[in-house]
Amino acid sequence: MAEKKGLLKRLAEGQIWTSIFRGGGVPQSRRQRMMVVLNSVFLHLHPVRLPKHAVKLKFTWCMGGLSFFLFLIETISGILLMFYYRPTIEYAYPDIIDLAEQVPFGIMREVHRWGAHAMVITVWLHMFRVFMTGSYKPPREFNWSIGVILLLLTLLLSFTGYLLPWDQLAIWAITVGSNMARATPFLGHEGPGAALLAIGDINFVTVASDVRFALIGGRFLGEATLLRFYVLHCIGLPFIIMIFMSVHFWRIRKDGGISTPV
Amino acid sequence: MPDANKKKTATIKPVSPPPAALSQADDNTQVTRRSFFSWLSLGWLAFVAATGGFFTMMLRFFFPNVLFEPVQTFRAGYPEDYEAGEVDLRWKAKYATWIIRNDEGIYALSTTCTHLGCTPNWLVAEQKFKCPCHGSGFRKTGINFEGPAPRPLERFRIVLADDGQIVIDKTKKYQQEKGQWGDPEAFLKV
Amino acid sequence: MINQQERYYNILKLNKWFAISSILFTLIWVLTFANDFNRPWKKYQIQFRQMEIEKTRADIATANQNLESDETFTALKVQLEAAQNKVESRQDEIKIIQKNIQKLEANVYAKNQIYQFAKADMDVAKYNYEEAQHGLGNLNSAKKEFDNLSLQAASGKIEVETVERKIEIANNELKGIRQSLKEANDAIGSISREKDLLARKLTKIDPEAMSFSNKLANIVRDVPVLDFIDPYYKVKQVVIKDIEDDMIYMGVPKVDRCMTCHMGIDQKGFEDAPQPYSTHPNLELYLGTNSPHPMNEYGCTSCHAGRGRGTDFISSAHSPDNEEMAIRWAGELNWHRLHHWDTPMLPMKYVEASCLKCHAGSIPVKESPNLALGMTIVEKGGCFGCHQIDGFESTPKPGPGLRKIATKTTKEFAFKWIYEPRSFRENTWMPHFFKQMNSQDSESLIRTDQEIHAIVTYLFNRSTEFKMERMPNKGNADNGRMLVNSLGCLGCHLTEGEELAEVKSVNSIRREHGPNLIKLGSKTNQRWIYNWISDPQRYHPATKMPNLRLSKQEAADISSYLISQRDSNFDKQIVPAVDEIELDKIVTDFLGSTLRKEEVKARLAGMNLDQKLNYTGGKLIRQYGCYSCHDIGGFEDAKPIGTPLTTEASKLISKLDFGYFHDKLPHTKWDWFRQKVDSPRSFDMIPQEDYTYKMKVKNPLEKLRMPHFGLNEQELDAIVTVIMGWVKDEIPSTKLPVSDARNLAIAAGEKLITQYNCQGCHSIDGDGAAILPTVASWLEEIADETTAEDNSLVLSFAPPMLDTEGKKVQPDWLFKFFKNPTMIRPNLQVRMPSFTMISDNDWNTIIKYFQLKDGQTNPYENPHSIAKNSTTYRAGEVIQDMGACNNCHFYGDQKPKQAALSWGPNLALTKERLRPEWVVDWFRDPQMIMPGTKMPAPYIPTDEPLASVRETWGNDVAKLHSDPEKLLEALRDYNWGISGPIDVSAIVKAHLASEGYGFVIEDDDWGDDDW
Amino acid sequence: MEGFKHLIDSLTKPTILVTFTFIIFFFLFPPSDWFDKWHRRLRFNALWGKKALLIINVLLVAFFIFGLGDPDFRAIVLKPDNVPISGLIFLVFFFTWLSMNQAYKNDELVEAGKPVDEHYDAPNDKVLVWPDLVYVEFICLILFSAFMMVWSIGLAAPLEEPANPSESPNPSKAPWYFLGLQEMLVYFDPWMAGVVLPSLIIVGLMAIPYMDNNPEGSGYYSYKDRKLSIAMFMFGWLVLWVLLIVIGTFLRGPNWNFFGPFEYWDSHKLEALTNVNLSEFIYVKLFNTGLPGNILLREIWGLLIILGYFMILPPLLAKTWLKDMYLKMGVARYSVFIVLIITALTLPIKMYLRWMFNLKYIIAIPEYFFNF
Repeated sequence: MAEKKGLLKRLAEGQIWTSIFRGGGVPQSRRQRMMVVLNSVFLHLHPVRLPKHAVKLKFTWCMGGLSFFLFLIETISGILLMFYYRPTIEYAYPDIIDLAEQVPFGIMREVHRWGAHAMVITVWLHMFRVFMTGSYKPPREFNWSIGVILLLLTLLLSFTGYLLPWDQLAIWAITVGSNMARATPFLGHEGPGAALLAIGDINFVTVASDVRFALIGGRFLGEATLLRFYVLHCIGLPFIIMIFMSVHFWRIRKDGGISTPV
Repeated sequence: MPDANKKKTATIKPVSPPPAALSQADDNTQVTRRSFFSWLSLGWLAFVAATGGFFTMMLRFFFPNVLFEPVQTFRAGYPEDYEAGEVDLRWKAKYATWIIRNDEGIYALSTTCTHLGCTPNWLVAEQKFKCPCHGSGFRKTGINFEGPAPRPLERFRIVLADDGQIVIDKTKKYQQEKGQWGDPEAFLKV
Repeated sequence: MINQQERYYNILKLNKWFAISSILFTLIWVLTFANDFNRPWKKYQIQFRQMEIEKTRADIATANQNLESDETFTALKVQLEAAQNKVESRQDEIKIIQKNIQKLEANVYAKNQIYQFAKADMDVAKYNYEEAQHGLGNLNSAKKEFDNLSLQAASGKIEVETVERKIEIANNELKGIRQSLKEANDAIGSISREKDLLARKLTKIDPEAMSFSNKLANIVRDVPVLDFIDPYYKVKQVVIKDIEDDMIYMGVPKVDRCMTCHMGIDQKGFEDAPQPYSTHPNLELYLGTNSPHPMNEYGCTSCHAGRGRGTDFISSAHSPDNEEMAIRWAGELNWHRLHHWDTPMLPMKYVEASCLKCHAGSIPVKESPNLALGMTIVEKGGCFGCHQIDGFESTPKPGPGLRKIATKTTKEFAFKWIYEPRSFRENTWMPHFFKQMNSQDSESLIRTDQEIHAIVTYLFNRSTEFKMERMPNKGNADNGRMLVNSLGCLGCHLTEGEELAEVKSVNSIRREHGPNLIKLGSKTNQRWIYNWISDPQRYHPATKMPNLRLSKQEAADISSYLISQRDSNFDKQIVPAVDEIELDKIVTDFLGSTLRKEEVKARLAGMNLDQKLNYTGGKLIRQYGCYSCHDIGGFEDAKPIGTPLTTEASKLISKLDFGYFHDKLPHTKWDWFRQKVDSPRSFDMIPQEDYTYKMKVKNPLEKLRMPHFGLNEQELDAIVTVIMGWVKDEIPSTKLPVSDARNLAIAAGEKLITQYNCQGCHSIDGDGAAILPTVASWLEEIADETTAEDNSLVLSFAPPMLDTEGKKVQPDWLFKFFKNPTMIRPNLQVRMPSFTMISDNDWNTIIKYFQLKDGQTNPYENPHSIAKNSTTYRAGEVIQDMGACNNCHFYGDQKPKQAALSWGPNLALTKERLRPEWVVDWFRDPQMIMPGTKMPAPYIPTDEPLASVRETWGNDVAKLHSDPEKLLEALRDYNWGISGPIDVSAIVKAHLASEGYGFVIEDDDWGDDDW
Repeated sequence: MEGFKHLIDSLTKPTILVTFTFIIFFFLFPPSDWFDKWHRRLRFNALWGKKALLIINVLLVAFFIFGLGDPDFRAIVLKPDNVPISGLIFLVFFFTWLSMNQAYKNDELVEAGKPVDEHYDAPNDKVLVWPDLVYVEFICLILFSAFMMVWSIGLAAPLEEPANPSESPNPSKAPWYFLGLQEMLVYFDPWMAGVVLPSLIIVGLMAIPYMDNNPEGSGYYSYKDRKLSIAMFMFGWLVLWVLLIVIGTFLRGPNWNFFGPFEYWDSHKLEALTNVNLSEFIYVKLFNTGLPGNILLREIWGLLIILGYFMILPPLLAKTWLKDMYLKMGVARYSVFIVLIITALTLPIKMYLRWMFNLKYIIAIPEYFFNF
């Protein structure tokens, strides 16, 4: 005698559901629960089983997860903003005004900006937690280094995004920030040793040929800087950070998951 | 690494022998160290060179062949166009620069007051620059002597071009309080 | 043994393949770098550098030679050596001083540091004190601290200054020792400065003149990859923010890189260099930093068009001048037209087109002769009649009014004229509508006859009454010819025996302003001519022909002369009869365009022949747009029939239908326009292999109908130039000529002056006076050849030049004169006509033109007052007496002493006519104001000793003797005192009748020396 | 009230604040047994108890609420981009407390011979990821998303006047997370503060796992076993990083002058900033001669000092004070470690040299942009 199945249950056992979610059904047995993780391309970032302290917020602070989640928030809100924002000195600023004034849910800009700040903080705190639990110790040394690179990339992402509103706050923050590159030893035109790279009357490290120029695309902050920062912010750095993130996550799994006391 | 962390996996031996197409050749070839190194190292060398080419291209790509920046350097005519002891106002409006000649040579002063960035006026009778905003006063040399201005006016880089014209480069500034006025390019000896 | 390694390929082979593919990849990278490095413009820069080096070397050589031959230079060299020796001998002394200075400087450094610290502390204390006064902190302690630190700082400063003073003294001592050396060096420096600069330049460009490290740098800076740092060879460009390239959706600031290859374009000294290196002509007008069009602000493509960002011969869209050049370019430079770019460079012959973008209001005739000629053609040929063109809204129709045609001519003449106008008058502006490419077949020819009959019938049916006055007598043709030659008719008309100018110019066309006065016998009747020239406005109120105030006898004589010639060939042409069957076809065509077939039939049946002709005539006049140029009854509100041309050259080229000529014509706008103007109907045709044409299938009403103007090559160039200038570019006001009151007045005045052909007779700023050659030939006829060759004499019989008119005459007087011209120079035969059709407003515009052109802004003049008993006036009297002004000038009705040939204006006219300031200028140097004038500068005794002046010239002159200006003013004031009748025409007439001009035949030296 | 504000203003002066921090820091985070003894004697360990958390949090909140009544404090704290930094202060304190609290707890457990809190019996103590972890994460994300939306609704992102390159705001500040670097610019030339030191920070961070060869304390919070490394990390993180950012954000005003949190940002405020270089000290003050024209001769003293600092000090330390460490780490580790450490130490050293002797540069070769 067939028990009258609920709609949900029938749906969960139907062909469509089972074809999409391998295994199908509502996971109830231990085995099924393991299979859920194993069979999902997204979830199998996780191991099937964990030490119990790894699910305790008091231990992990969830800062790594939040950092990744913030990265996703930044990606999604960033993609949305790109539909309205034009990286030119004529339009960048007015477009930002319009995001606040007329674009539906232009609040995405706030989400993006505060998310960026939050991400810097969560990444720091993640690093802090990892240090405090000694989780960088063998075999996780290399993954710690990757993490430091991710921290650097997070800062660079935030730094490049800082310029895009093209307001006073933006250009002066970037001016101060990028002026340090002038002083790069040998590669900056005001750096130690730059004057030595010269033959005869020709200086080879000048304001138009040093590392700061490569960064901002000009002798002063301008149209080219905005475009360069935009491209780096939207494509270049996300591309790189995703590669490092993949390695980071992969190594967490391969190095034995979350660190545990011996 | 603690043993506990080791995964226990069984090694399953292949049932059928592996494809043998080249295995014999592989076995029979005496891998001489020399040939091995020469081809492989040559390959890697070339590959590294090509990759180097790629990165060089990347690097060069970031330096366009022309710039679209507003002109910050300008030609200010010949030294003879300037009279000793005079403050020349002809470039004030267009390039925010005073050109002043004294007995020794010529220097270019920025017209930006060091207090809050207003533009002072040259008062011939009193021989001083006077800022209309808050009354800062500067001597002909650019040294501040009255009013709230915290430091002397800045000087611009001044050199002679090939054709003998004066070239003023506003991207390079010299500040007296940093002792930069002694720089040979802060003052054009005539 | 089982192969445990699970291998498939031989690893060595793979290694080999890896090596090979990597090497290949590396080579490809090398290729990529080479490809990027090899830019088309580099070879031009290398070549130009070589040229520059050679030129600089040559310049240095010349400068050296000049120096060596300069004696001061050699002297200075000796002086320098002596100074050097002197300084050398005092070396010990110098060393001691220098050591002392060094010590002092260390001292000053330390002291200054102490002072700086004290001062900084004082500044802080000062701030704190101020803050304390503001209520923050303890006022007393702050003040105490401030006072304390102020004292410290002050004393520190004094200490510093004391030592500084010492240093200054020591330095002065040093300076004193080296004084002579410095002086010698400075002197040599200033004398050899040019050479030094050249030598300096050479070290920058010539590797041979470089130091070793610079030579190395010279190579390194241009190697691939490193060439971003400070390359010698680089793309040059100007960015012009406010001139925009039209990118359809929006304008983008113009970027021109032409100077990347055209490197000598703004440098003097490469005038004769081959392209692309040569200097731009006329740097004072174009490109130069002080010119009105500096390169940094106008760029290149603003005028030349093309693709400014291109750095390659082809990608920058160069355009050849002609087919031959195109072939040569294709051979030498692989040139082909740049597709996908709508504004290729203008060929040099059309380049003046771009002047029109900004100078439409006032075309600089001398700088752009081609464009000016083209604009004249547009106006005379009446292009603006059929084509709407901005700026011509108020220009009157160029053709004669036809409302009273029946009194002027016959139907027969009208038929033959319309059929082929140039068979009667070769230079007529009336174009050919018939017997054109697309209407030459026999069928069309038959139709043509009927069409012209219809038009003529329509015009004559509409013709209204013109009451003609009777002539006093038949008139004297010889007399008439003399009058035509002397009165000034030739300023606007050509007469029998004159040849058309070979090279057309704006000035030559001025003489074609009105129709030729040739063979009028075949066209009209004497009575009409008599009535017409007596008062042209009575026949045609809007005519531009002025009234010459002819007496009845003069009018009769002239008409007798003009009617005397006939064109026998023209007379012989036969007018075909009206063919009603053919006519019916035309009527059917027109009716059929709006009615159904049966209705057409019914209507046709209801019309008689005259009605048919009349109906068709009206339709045809609309079809061909005759009313565009002629005033025709019934077409008062008709709209132009042609394409508007205001922005024609900005049309996309795809909008120009090349038809079957796409292979025959170069695919450019200018070639299309040229073809269209040269052979307007050709786009109805299909060209054949054997250079004949076949027709497209078209119904007669659909055929192209633009008429043929028979322009020559030069005129075609000119007209295409104008069309290419009609663009929609938006020019920012900063780049336009200043639109101030002066320029606006000049533009408005020039329009009227062109319209009424003032420059047919008058020269203004070196342009005009087209009549001058005819004055000379008239003089030759009444006197002799020598007289005719004497420029000043010809000028004295020619209409006056108006260069300084605004400064010269009082505006009130000028207005009165325009309204009612009176005699000024008594000997003149040419007559200033009465332009009765010009309104007061327009006269004022013209007056304003003259005034503002000369910088006169006051519309009224303060009367200049004089005192007859003043020294000045009396001195003036003496000067005029000694100068014998009355030899040539009337003093009221008092006749001049000399013969009529040299007569000048009546001086009684001066005070109401001339401006006092101008008169003084005039006295100072008449030749300066009016080159070639016979008026001598009045003699004033400034160079004579005072005593002799007092003796011969009297006390009054002697008083003013030291100041020549005062003396001239005295003479001027005297002139202001001369009174008497102004109109002396009766006296002059009587005198000329009895004594003639008194030409001094065969005496070249007549004139100036006697003064 | 005003008196309290003045007190805070003067306490936050960099000389006082930094010195105070330096002195107290190692008693809060004892790097060695000696410090640990005092740490406990001074009862600083109570700081990581629950009561302390409550008290300090209440004090911090009270301070902020009190501060917000002051217009100058409000102006700087409520600047939109500074809000996260206020948050950072709370977060850093909270998480420091949290980790230290757990660490002390674990230390006690270890001492008592019990397993640490994080100990688990593999594989028995394992839990399934689905649904436990996934669910917790899911809830976390939802809450965090909600928080982000509230934050975004409540606080508008800043947008100032359109960019104007000719009108620089006073002060011009880099993005807040770089303000530590900008603070270093006061004491170092840009090539050090902006390039070398940041690079060393990155390298140093990456090198931590390779420097720290102490196998203890992996996978759980602990302090006792890792005293030195945690104390050093905390110093770098809390003092050289967070503290400098807080100073740079809240306490640096116009002309990069120092302003207390309750002080008005007066752009006319002056500080005596006249400084001298070592060469001037030696030649002008000591020898009373002018500066030599030869650069090498002029700067030889500074060069010698710096060379000595970097070349002689490390081996000297290895032989003496840090002998144990040297033996434990080996040559390579020790060299890298010590160079990083003494480079980091140049910052406080230069700070104090500046404050005490107005010393600007030890080596000053502006001709080649080489100042140290």
